Amino acid sequence: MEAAEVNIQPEDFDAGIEIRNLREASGTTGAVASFVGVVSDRNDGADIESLLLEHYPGMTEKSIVAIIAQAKQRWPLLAVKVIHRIGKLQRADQIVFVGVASRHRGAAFAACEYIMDFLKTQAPFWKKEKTSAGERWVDARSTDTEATARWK
Amino acid sequence: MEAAEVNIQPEDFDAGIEIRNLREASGTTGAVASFVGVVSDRNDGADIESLLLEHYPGMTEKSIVAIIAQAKQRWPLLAVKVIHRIGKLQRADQIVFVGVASRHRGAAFAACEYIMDFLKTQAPFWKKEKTSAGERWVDARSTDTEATARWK
Amino acid sequence: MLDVLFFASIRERLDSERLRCAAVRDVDALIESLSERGPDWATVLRAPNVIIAVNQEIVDSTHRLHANDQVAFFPPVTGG
Amino acid sequence: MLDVLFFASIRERLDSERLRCAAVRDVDALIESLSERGPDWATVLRAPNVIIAVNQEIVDSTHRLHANDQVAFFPPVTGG
Repeated sequence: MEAAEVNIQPEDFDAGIEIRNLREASGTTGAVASFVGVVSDRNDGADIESLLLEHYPGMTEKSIVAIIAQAKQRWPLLAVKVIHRIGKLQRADQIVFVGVASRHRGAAFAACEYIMDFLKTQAPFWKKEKTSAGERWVDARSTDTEATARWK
Repeated sequence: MEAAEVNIQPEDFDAGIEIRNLREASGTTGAVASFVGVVSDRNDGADIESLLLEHYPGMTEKSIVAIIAQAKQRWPLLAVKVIHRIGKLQRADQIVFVGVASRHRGAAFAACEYIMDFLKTQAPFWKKEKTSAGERWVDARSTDTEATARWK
Repeated sequence: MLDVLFFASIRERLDSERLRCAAVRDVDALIESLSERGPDWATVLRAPNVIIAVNQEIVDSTHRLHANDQVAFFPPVTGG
Repeated sequence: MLDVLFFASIRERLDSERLRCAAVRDVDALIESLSERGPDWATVLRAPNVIIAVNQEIVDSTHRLHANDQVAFFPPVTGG
């Protein structure tokens, strides 16, 4: 059975296993570019103790599948995997994995960054930070919106 | 003891362990972008059976260290790791790993691709392919030279 | 009936996660109807950065509604 | 003395991996001196895409040489 391209899960992941699966999913791939996002220790001047990740079940998966489909139209991709964690995460925990296999390294890099950029601005996840000063919803960043604009 | 930033080795590597080391090398990193290159099954119209990777010991390490130093001048990087295999490799074997940790995902992606682009055109490695038609030295690609030109 | 969902800061400010309400013409009419529930509702749902999704696709407030549509209101996303 | 290295296709065409030879003024003079070793040497070492490194830094053929320099000749690189 083919593994799903998108997993939304509370559990941690092993980037090494995901990269191996991407290499094997398509015979001999040439290139696998990947990205791992990690819970930062600081944001907007405050120390982060933990993070609560809320999402919109159903729409989350749907929006990431649509982003992957757009990436596949732009670049010749052999395999893609996206994992995003939800629920309570600690400082330094992994949050997100995006991996892309292609014959061409330029395509693998570009598609991996494209998927991350659109995931950041389109997939319905919301982070609530717990800092020493209390809890707060994380503000969306204009730099993330600008990051998607350059792909137009 | 701090691990070396550059390893030239006949042995295979585990991208998952390398990504974990990059995450841990700098406390909480925010972002780790990485690349794994794999021996292709075809090149210039011939099936590849295996690959022999020759290099210039000493200069190889020196040139990659210099490429990493250039990347660190351009982007705020927390940790970098490059592994390149040498000797005999089979189809679908891993050849190269480049991983970059940064607080900023844009910097991690850009520096990872920059290091790969310059490694391809500046680090003294040479591939000899064994195909059904015999052995041949791989020709340098003009697309790789063009890939470095855009960073000027 | 419509299935209406609220997420993140909007869910907290309205103290409501999900409700069902009678089908109306479009999202604007839904917001008008929801605004009767409390003084904050119009302010929160009309805030300029609120995102509206109908059946899990992003739309604007003039989007026409049909029976059994799922309508969601949420703030700008911050995943990844 | 100079330590002279040849890699990949150049090593194979010259059938030589490493040799020592007397110090000369610059890389051009070294190529001239090496060309006496066989009919192919000048052709191979003067090919337009040959890369020259002295003490593991890329240079051009006018680069001045000093005692104990390591000089390497190799084709365009194809790693990664």
